[in-house]
Amino acid sequence: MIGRVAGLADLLKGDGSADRVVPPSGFTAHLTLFTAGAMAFLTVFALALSLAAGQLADRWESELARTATVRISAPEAQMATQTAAVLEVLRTTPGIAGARVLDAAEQAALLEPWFGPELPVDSLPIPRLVEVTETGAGYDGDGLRLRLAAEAPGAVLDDHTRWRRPLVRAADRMRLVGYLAIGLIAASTAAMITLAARAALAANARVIEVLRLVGAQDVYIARAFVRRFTRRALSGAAAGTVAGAVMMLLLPDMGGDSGFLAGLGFSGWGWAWLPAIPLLAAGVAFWATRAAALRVLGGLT
Amino acid sequence: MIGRVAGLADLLKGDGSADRVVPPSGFTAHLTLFTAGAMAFLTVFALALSLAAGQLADRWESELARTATVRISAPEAQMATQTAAVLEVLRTTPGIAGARVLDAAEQAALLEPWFGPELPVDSLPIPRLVEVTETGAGYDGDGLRLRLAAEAPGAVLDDHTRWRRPLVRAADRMRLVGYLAIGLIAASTAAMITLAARAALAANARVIEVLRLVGAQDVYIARAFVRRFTRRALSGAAAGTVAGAVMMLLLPDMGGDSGFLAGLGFSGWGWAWLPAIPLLAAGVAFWATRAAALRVLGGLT
Amino acid sequence: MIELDEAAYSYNSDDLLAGMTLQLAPGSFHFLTGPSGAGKTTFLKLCYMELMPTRGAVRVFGTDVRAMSRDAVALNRRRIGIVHQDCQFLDHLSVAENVALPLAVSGRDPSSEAGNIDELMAWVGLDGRRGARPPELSGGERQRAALARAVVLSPDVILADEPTGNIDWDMAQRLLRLLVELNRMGKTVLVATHDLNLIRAAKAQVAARVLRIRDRRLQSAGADL
Amino acid sequence: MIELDEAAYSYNSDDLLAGMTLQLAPGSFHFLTGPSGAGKTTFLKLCYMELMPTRGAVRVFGTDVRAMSRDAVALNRRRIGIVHQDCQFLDHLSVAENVALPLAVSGRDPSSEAGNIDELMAWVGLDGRRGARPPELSGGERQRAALARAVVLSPDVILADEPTGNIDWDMAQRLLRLLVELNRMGKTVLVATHDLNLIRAAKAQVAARVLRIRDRRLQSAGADL
Ligand SMILES: Nc1ncnc2c1ncn2[C@@H]1O[C@H](COP(=O)(O)OP(=O)(O)OP(=O)(O)O)[C@@H](O)[C@H]1O
Ligand SMILES: Nc1ncnc2c1ncn2[C@@H]1O[C@H](COP(=O)(O)OP(=O)(O)OP(=O)(O)O)[C@@H](O)[C@H]1O
Ligand SMILES: [Mg+2]
Ligand SMILES: [Mg+2]
Repeated sequence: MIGRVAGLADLLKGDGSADRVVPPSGFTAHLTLFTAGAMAFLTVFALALSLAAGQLADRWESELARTATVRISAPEAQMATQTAAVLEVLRTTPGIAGARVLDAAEQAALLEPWFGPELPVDSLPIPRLVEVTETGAGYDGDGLRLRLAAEAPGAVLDDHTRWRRPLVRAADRMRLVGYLAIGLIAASTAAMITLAARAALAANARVIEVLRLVGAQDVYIARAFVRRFTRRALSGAAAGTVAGAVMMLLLPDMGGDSGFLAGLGFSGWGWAWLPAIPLLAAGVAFWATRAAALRVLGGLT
Repeated sequence: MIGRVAGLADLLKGDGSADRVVPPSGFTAHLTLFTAGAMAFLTVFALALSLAAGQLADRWESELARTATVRISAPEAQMATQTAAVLEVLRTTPGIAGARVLDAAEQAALLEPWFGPELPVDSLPIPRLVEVTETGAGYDGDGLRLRLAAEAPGAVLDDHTRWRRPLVRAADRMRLVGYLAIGLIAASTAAMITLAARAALAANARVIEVLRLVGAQDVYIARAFVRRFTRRALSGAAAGTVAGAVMMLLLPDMGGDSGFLAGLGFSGWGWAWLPAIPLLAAGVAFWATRAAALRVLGGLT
Repeated sequence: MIELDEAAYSYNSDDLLAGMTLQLAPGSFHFLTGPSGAGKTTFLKLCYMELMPTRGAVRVFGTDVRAMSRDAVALNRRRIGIVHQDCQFLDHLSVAENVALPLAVSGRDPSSEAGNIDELMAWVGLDGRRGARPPELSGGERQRAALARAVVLSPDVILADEPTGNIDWDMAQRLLRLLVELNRMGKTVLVATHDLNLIRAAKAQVAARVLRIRDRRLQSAGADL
Repeated sequence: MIELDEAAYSYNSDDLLAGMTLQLAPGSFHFLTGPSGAGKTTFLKLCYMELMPTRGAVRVFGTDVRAMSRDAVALNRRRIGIVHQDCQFLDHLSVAENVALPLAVSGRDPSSEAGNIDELMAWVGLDGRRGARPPELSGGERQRAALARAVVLSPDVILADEPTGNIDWDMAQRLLRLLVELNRMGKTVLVATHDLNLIRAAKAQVAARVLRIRDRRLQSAGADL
């Protein structure tokens, strides 16, 4: 492994003589540089999308877990039994992590936005609220409703998750799309660099012929191409990544303060992914070109 | 315009003789096909993202417009004056489209989830609620609070938009990112096809020389290249678009029923954009190759 | 057909060719000789409009080459058959297709003239190699194919650059006879060659004028030939 | 140095060359002649391992070519100087760099041998064209540059394919003298040519053996030369 890394470093330094013998090949060079750059740029976007969507999904998911309540409206006398029945039902329902009866202060806090702080909660015939925490897998809402109706007629499941769940799903989906896009971009980059390398090799068939004629070994010829494409992919992708990162920083940072959607930018560890992009591109270029070069050379006399 | 379209159609039919004289150029061919395909595929994704984010933003935006309330807690005697004062303040606040006092039934409906349907709203000292509809531009929340504190001491602005606005912003941002990605992809495609065309022209410098030697005119030579690249871009992009569309259809259609986030798929008019992708790609390839070919040919004797 | 009027050419600052005056009359036969590097190929390139004179004028079919558009150059080249010193071919086409290339390029249908092509290939002794690719030909076969391609459009003028450089004496004489035959059909022929034996052999068959490039100038070769 | 033992070669189904037996002894001088298309270039390609015999054996420096790896072929080629009929060069390098190419390719530093290169360029009469690109050379200049490149690594064997095809008689004789000089230095030389005058001129200077390809076979040329 260390040898391989050293080999790569060696590659990037270059070898004046071997590099001169393969012509500069202007357009495949530009093409490779540009492809690597554009792909890296798009990767930054896709990565940001995935990471942001992932964070969003996680945050929403965790908020979701606390947004179902069971409301028990019953005559004072039955309140205690029905509450106990509800808690028992909830305890035995798969997908429910916990249930907790809200105390008077909490109930008052919930009502505050509507009635102001002075509402006499104790003196009102208000229902009792049970906060339900679900597990990641979630529970079967309709089944729970049926059971509650049977066990505690005054209990109503108020599933606030219903309208938030699609949000979580959407965020999850965004993340999926982002990863899919990254995979696609990586595959396209590999394919395009392979094809560009093969185009360069094909365009230089005569050069290769001359080099073989004067006694050049395959590795000598292959190395000139591999070195070139690896370096181009590395620098192109580095430029693209930097451009993408700058773009991300320049995007107006909206919604930041609410903390609810920290935004599409990278936060914390997200940035750590960026240097991987050019390195991956260089690795892809290295192997793709090497394979292409040795294959083309193997077919010659 | 019609002439131009006819010219394009003519191009795609091909001309056996002129097409044979330029060698098949395997790798640039694959490269162009693949690039066009991959780029079209990514465009489908970006387009879906943009359209879905746009719909989401619009829907959330319209829901936002109805989610601020002013709550007036005041002794029975002052209730009418303070309500009038609040309405007056709201009427003269820029960014507020309308304000409406909720009647008892509506207030009961709002409270129902918490207290059940039997809550005696009339007998409770509950505050009066004023629903505020804002204009698209929105209002200055802090300024309004100050004015309300001065005019109606019992009035509290309850801005429910606060936690939803970031969502709208996020959706808007997604849409922006999507359009940006489409722009980037289109620009990259143009650049890559131009470079591929130039690479092909450079690789065929000798062919062009021979053709000039035997008396071929520039248009004859250029046409062979332009036709080839246009056709490749068209078919590559068509394949990529179809693949992208199939992929979109295969993505699990989640969150559909809630209607809140119809999902990332295309809906209705969204599909109409798809056929534009290969046509645009072909157009880009046509002009990019034409410019490259005539430029290269102009530089020869 | 082709006229040079005090034409000069220089690749860099120094003149390679200077003060060249010549008229290629219709139906004439010229040889161009001179040591390696004298400028024979350069002279031919002036005649077929690949190079423009740096001074003086070159007129092809009556038009000054400098006044010609790129398309006019292309059209005029169809009236000039060129045997290039490097015998340039399209390696992805067969030899027969390469010979027919000027037909395709000038918008004629090569398949309708397949008979002519076959005849032409036999004339240069390549009927057995019709389907081969140019890189599969021997050096001499390539030169013969280049001659066949040069005459396929029945040009008025034939310019041949070392057409016998890679072929043996028997074949060279056969090629010479082909050129003489074309000249008898009324075509103007200019052959650049360093092979003095070929020129001597030709003089027995045709009234050829021998030009020599010496000291950057065009001279008529003396009696030493 | 190079031995053929009943070697045969065919591009398609028919044998082009058959039953070729020959030993190129160190320090020998051979000419190879035969009509255009006889297989001279093909014969040389067998010698420098570009083609493998379809029957029989070819041994280069004692090793059967079929037993050689691609790398061994490359290394052995450095001991063989090849003047290709098409004079292949790298068009993006200068002539001097092309001549020095075998040095670069075999891992030696061309700049440290700049003096040798200069001498070599002068030897083939190209000192004035050192910085030119190959396409800027005349046909004859290219052939001389190809010879310079063939000898830059001081090879044991020199194989030249029509080295005088594009050059005038004076220059051809100079080139011949260069080859004779190399032979006197102990190098094995094999020249494929169709130029019988050249062979006659050589016989006055060196004990050359003349081989001829006739009817797909290698023959010693008779007294007619
Ligand atoms: N494109 C070019 N740029 C610079 N110099 C050139 C170019 N082409 C040719 N020359 C130089 O001009 C001189 C004449 O070249 P040209 O090819 O006309 O010679 P030639 O008479 O055909 O020789 P040969 O018999 O060897 O083919 C040579 O010295 C050559 O190096
Ligand atoms: N790659 C190939 N595939 C098929 N046939 C070939 C190939 N290369 C050469 N030939 C054929 O083999 C025959 C001999 O070719 P070669 O080049 O060896 O001849 P040569 O003796 O060098 O002729 P010249 O004097 O014209 O150069 C020719 O008829 C040629 O067409
Ligand atoms: Mg010349
Ligand atoms: Mg040969």
